[in-house]
Amino acid sequence: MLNLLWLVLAFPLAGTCLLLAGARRLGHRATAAIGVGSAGLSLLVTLGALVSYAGMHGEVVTQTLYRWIAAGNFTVDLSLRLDSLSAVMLFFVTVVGFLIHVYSVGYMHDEAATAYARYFAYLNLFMFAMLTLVLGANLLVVFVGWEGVGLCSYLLIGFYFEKDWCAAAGKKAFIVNRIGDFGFLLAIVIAFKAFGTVDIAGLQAAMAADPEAAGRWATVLAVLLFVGATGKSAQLPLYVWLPDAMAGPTPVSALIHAATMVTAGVYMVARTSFIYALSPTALLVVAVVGGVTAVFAATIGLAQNDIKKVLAYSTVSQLGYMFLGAGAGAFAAAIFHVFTHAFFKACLFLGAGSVIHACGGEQDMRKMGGLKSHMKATYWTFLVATLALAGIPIFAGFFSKDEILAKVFAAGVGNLHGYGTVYLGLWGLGVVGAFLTAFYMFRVVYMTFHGEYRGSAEQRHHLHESPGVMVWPLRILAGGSVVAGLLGVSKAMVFDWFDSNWFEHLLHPVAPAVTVGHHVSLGVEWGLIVLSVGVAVAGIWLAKRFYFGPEAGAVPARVAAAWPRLYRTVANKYWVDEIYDATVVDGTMMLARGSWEVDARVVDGVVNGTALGTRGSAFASGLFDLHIVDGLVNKIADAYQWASVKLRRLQWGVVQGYALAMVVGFVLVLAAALWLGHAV
Amino acid sequence: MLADILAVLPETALALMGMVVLILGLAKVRNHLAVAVLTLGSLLLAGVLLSHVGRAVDPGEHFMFGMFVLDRFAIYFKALLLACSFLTVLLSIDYLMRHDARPGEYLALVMLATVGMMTMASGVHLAAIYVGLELMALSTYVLAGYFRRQVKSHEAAAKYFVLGALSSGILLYGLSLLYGATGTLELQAIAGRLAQGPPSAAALAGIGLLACGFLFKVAAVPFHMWTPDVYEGAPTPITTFMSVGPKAAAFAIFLRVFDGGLAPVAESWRPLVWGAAALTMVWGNIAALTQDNVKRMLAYSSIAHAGYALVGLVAGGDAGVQSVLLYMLVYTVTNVGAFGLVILLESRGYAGQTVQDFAGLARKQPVAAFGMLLFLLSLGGIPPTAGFMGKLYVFAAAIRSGYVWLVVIAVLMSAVSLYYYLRIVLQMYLRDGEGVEPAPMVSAVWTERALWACAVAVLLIGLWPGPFAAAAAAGLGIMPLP
Amino acid sequence: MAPTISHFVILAALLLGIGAAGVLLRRSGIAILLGIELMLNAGNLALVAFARQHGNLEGQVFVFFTMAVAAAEVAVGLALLVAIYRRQQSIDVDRLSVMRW
Amino acid sequence: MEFFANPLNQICYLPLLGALVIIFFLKREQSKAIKVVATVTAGLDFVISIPLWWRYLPEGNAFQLTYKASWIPSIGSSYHFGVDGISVLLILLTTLLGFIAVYSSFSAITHREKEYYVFLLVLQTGMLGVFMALDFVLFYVFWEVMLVPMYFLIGIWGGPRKLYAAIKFFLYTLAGSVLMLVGILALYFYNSTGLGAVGLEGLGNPATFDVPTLFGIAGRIPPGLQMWIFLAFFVGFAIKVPMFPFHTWLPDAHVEAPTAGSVILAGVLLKMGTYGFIRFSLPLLPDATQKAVPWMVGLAIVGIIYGALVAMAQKDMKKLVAYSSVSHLGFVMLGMFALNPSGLSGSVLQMINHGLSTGGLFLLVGIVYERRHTRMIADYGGLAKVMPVYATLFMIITMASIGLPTLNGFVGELTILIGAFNRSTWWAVLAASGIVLGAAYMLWLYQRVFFGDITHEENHTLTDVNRREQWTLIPLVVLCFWIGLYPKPFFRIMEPSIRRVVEVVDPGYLAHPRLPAVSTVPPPAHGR
Repeated sequence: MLNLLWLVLAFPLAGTCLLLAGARRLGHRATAAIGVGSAGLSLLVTLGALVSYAGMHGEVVTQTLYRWIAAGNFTVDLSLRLDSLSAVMLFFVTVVGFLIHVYSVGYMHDEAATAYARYFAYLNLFMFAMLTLVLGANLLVVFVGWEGVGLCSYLLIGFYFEKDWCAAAGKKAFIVNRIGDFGFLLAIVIAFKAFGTVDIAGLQAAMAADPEAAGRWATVLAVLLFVGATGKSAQLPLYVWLPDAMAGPTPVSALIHAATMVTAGVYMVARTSFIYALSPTALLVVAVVGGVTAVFAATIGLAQNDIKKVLAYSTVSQLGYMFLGAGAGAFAAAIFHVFTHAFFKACLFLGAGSVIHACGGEQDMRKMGGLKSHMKATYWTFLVATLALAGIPIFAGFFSKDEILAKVFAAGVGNLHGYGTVYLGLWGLGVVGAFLTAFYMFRVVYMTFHGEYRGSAEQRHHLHESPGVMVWPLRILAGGSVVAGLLGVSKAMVFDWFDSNWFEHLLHPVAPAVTVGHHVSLGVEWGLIVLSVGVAVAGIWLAKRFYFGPEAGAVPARVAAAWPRLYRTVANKYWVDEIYDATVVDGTMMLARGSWEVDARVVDGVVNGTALGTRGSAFASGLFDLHIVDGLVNKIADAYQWASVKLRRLQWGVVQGYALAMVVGFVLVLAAALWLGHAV
Repeated sequence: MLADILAVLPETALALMGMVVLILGLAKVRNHLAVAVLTLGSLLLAGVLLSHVGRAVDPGEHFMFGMFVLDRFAIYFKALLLACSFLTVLLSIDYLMRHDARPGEYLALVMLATVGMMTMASGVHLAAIYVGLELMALSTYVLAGYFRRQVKSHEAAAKYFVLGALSSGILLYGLSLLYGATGTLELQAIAGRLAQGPPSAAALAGIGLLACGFLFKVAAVPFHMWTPDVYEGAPTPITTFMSVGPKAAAFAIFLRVFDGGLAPVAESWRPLVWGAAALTMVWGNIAALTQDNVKRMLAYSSIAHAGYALVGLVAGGDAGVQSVLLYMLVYTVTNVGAFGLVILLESRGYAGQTVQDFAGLARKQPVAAFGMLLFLLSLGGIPPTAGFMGKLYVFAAAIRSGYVWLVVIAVLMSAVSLYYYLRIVLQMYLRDGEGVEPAPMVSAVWTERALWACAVAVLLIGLWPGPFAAAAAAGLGIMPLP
Repeated sequence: MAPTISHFVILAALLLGIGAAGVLLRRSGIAILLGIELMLNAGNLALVAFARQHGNLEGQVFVFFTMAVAAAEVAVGLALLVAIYRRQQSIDVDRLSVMRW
Repeated sequence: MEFFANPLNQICYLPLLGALVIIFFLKREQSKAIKVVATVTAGLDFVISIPLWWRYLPEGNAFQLTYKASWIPSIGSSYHFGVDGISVLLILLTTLLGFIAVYSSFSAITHREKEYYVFLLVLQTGMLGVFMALDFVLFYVFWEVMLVPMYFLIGIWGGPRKLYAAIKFFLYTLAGSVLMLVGILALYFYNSTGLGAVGLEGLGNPATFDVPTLFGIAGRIPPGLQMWIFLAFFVGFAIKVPMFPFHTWLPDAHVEAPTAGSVILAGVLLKMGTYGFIRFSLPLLPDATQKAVPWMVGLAIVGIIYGALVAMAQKDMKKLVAYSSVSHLGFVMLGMFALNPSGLSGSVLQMINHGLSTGGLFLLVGIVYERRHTRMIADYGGLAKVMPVYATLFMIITMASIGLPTLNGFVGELTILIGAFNRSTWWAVLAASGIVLGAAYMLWLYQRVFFGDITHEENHTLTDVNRREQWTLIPLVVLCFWIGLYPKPFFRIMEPSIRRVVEVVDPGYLAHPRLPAVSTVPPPAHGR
């Protein structure tokens, strides 16, 4: 079964080609069949592969398709790698991916046939790219997938390309990602320069073989890789594209911008954990960026009214948690959170999608409310996912987030790499983040499902529960949001009577945690658990107080009035976009225009001058082009013109004038001859 | 004695035939074409004789009391000069017909000029050289003013005469000074004397003035000023003739005297010629940039080409001489072609005077236009035309002698020159001619034949330069130094 | 004292200069012709003088040639002048400036 | 007649033959016949050039399929043709693009067709000759021959400012190449008799212009002289490439040239500069090359970033693409002057890539230009709705040109970066930043042209690409994917030739490469 691994990639790719080729002819039904079918088949193959992989004990299976590049001594194979880490990713990517394909069948049904086909083609292409990313056995293949998913998100965000802002959002996403990829690419190049290979296993071996070089390069490599991760996983300072990415169709947001693609960064960090393990600095950077992002994004989430925007910022914040965990050396915990997050965040987005679907495309929560009565299934699934995200026990999010916080705390008290205080501070941030998360998520729940409906009348009578093809994925994902956490129940919870953290054991061979000898006692762990739960509950209570009941929304209004500047700053996302536009974007464009001026005037000027007679050629071609007869050009060209005319003027037609010139010539030559002769 | 007569047989024959033609002309022979054909025949005859005589006599030997040699250098140039005259006559026939002028004197003068030039080619004695030079000059003065009806023609003749005479006066004085310094007029002997010690002031002055005289004849700056006016004013076939024949002959004596007789004091004249060459290339090309009259433009371009040839002269040595010889051949076929096309166009009702007259030629006369393109590219030195090979040899020779900067000037200027050559191309091809349709055609079969010959030669030399280069190489060893 | 070679040379040079001046300064075509003749004769004089100095005849022989040449030049020159005069009733060379630039 | 038995001669002169047929046997009016003859000739030329792919044996001699005949014995110049791995690839590229150029002009060129196709075919002969010539004089002849038809292509069938562009193109390139000639001559005489007045006596070998023979003396040329010759070559080649700051002829020529002209110009002519460097400058003048590296790389990097920035500011599609070429060729030069195998092979591959992707872009721009007669970006917008297939093709080529993995551009840029990195970190960093900019301006172009609402009424009625247009593009797309997914055969063909270059330029390198010789460590697993 395992040697059919490539089929996992092949099916979605085939789907893409079919759909693109047949975009004109295929109807809705056929399109859906192909699109969903290919995803389903790849899911089946995956399950098969995983079953047969479970038979073996965490070995690494690689499958080399062919030698891709061989330039000089730079050789790269196109090869796939299945180990426990990629297995986990493979599993939930295919599962969630399949579900979202199904969901899309219903959600996109109103699109025109060609657009429908295009949509599924892109979605399949995304599956292909994402799976390549996951299965890549060397950094370059990973990079292929990495860029591929970027392309797909570009295409899908800009799916409604008639709307300028959608297209712009797509472009923004791609370019910001490119900036991150720039780091990744450099990392690959450096890796090859330093260790002569980009193969992950090979790299690991080489670094083990040559600790001295490994130590020298680890930090650079790790940081550069992390730059790539910040781009893809929307961390500070490159997170700006993700909220805009919500311009795409909601299922896309669920799949790409919540469940899978954005977690690629975390995956990549875990994938290369052996590098990070060697570099305390890099780990610290990861942790700090993660922690800060977690809180930063959460605060923005507080004041958003677009339901998808809230979810987007919450995604950014959760990704922050994952990096925080990774930065604390707990790669397994990070991946665990990726895993659980995939389910409940996908569930939330799809739920939001279902809501938007019902409200006829309305995304502003201020125009919603009281939907609970109209769409039961959506409400309950949404609520479950929210609880999971808020970190309420027995729901998935609780286990994973708590795991991360515990590890960070441990790193703090254990004074990991001597940065203990920093880690403790980050742990504090994490707790605050947890509080905020609970708050803004329940704010969403209350504003959307409770209270009175605030939309227009005709919207109201249009309200309805979504069709089964959309609801069933919700139910399944909600189920996932409950049970997924049980895979990683930490020791403390079960009073250590069996060592249950299956997830950590699973990943240990590929991404061993960077741990400190010091272990926090059970008591402390329980303390932490209680604390985080308490924080979450507090958040929920506050949200209820603000947004539930008769005078819902009054309190926040008062708060906003009390601190207007603060409120505006948060509501406007700290004006980060504006700042970027003012500095980076405008700066570049100014530079561009500047160099264009230079090119047109100066460089070309000199050239035209020396290339002779710009003006001459202009007059030969009968046109006096401003662009030519301009600035420097003019001067030099005229110089030649001038010389030519002057020389002609010497020819003034009177024979005795010529004679005079000749005689002068004689005299000069004579003088020269005598002088030279004696010089010799 | 017999050998002497044998050696000068071609010249003699040509001179005699010239007389015959002259008389025929005076005798008011109606059939002009016959006269012309007779001229062509006699030129051919001279060529045939030349080839036989050339084989017969010993190249090292001096004839006519040490005035005259028939080494391969001389033979090469004589053949070239005969070719020039032949082509000129071909070009002239239709022209003469059109202006129904009596061809007798005209053709006779061309032949006599040819005799003069041939004498120059093989003169090794300053007297012989001077006389040949004057014979050529006098004939061309008259030819330049041959068409009495045209103002410009007169003016051209007068200017040419005055300045030419002035230069020949200077030249003569230079000769005399050289004679004074060395006590002989024989180049070989002069070389011997000069080799003995550093040159005296008189010798230097003589050399300087000699250089002036020659530079005038090859139309090099600063003695070029007659060229544009005379070329413009003279009848176009004569312009053609002047631009190739006399120039080639002048280069023959230039080489013979400076690289032969004056070789021992090369160091004293080389810088002079270096400067002249550079100045000529720059001046000629830049002044040509803004010329609208095609004949004037070509005049300046021929000045510039003299500059390139001078580069070969500066380079000196066997390679230098060879390169000049080849360049003269290349330049001849190309320039005759270019001027020939101007004549052709004149004959076909275009004015053929200003650049604009060429507008849209590609549509109206594709073949002619293509021919012009070919010749212009060759003038500009773009492969695969003869012009490129000529320049290649010249530049190679110069670099071999280490005159790199002179070559750099030369190549840059040849790039510049492309600009004004392209102006014509541009008119022919890139402009859709809004000009008038051609007037009823005058038959110009002879002109066309000449042009075909030139075109073939240009391509042939460009693609297969080997044999021609070999022929030019045969011109080495102009002056066995004692 | 007997005239030495240098006297002759100087005289010749003077002649040359005068001739050149004539060519340059005089308007009339005839005068220009005269100037040219002077220059040629300067050459002749020098040749003869040098021939005497070197005691060989080459120079003197050459002089005969140049005389013939000079004669021919005058002939051509006069012919041209006549033609020009016929055309524009003057032999003022300044009038000859149709072609320029 | 064994002259025409040689495949190279056949490939080189077949187009010329076609041109002659058109000149002599077809009338101006028979436009159909002319097109047929031209297309058949170009197509056939491509077909007969394909066997080179396997008739050239990488492990064989340096130059293969050679044909040598005496040409100008007096100066030791012979008619010498031959190919190595590098030129084989470029020849194939040339014949392919030549065919596409002819095939794509059917509807674009409506007047003076006869001359047009004649010039196009002559041009192709010239280009092929440049890549085949192994004798300096012969090389120079072809090098300049090719200027003339290009001049006409731009000047007759070009846009509004065609005359200016044509003259600029011609004079500019010519000025460069004549200086190159001086360099060639200096080299020639150093090998034989020496340069008199500058007091440099030569090696006294028999005078020859034969390139392989001259390779033999590469090591023995004194550094000073090498520097000068390198400069002379540099002017000639750098203008052709074009490297910053010699690039300004390019936008004009590109913008004014007809579509096919731009395709050939971008696809092949620019490669002649880079080819010149790798064929002559590097192997003949190793010391000078080594010394020049910082300067060359500096210019290359400036070109990369500057070109990208200027491209970003363009309002004219063709100008934008033209400046992107400046940027891409900066990459090629960077890789080349990394002077190590991966850098060089990357740069050669990138030559091909640039030919394909930029050629494709010009074709695409030409397609809409034919329909709307404007190249202004502002005149389009929302095309994705009316021309979906076109939009897709454009997207693919765009991605190829900004180096998306699985497409050709990526492989080239990556190998170049690897190579550059082996010499200096900062080169690679700066160059890589060019990639980001590349994405920026290309995507911005794509967005402005294809996305948003249709703002101009005329665009509502635009028809999508027809079958002929599709077939001009499909080969390019296929190749883009091929190189992107399986570039190995390309590398295999060029490998030995490049190795030879490196052996001369940087002998130490291959002996003990600056890389740790760690080959890919077999992963600890049983691959199944």
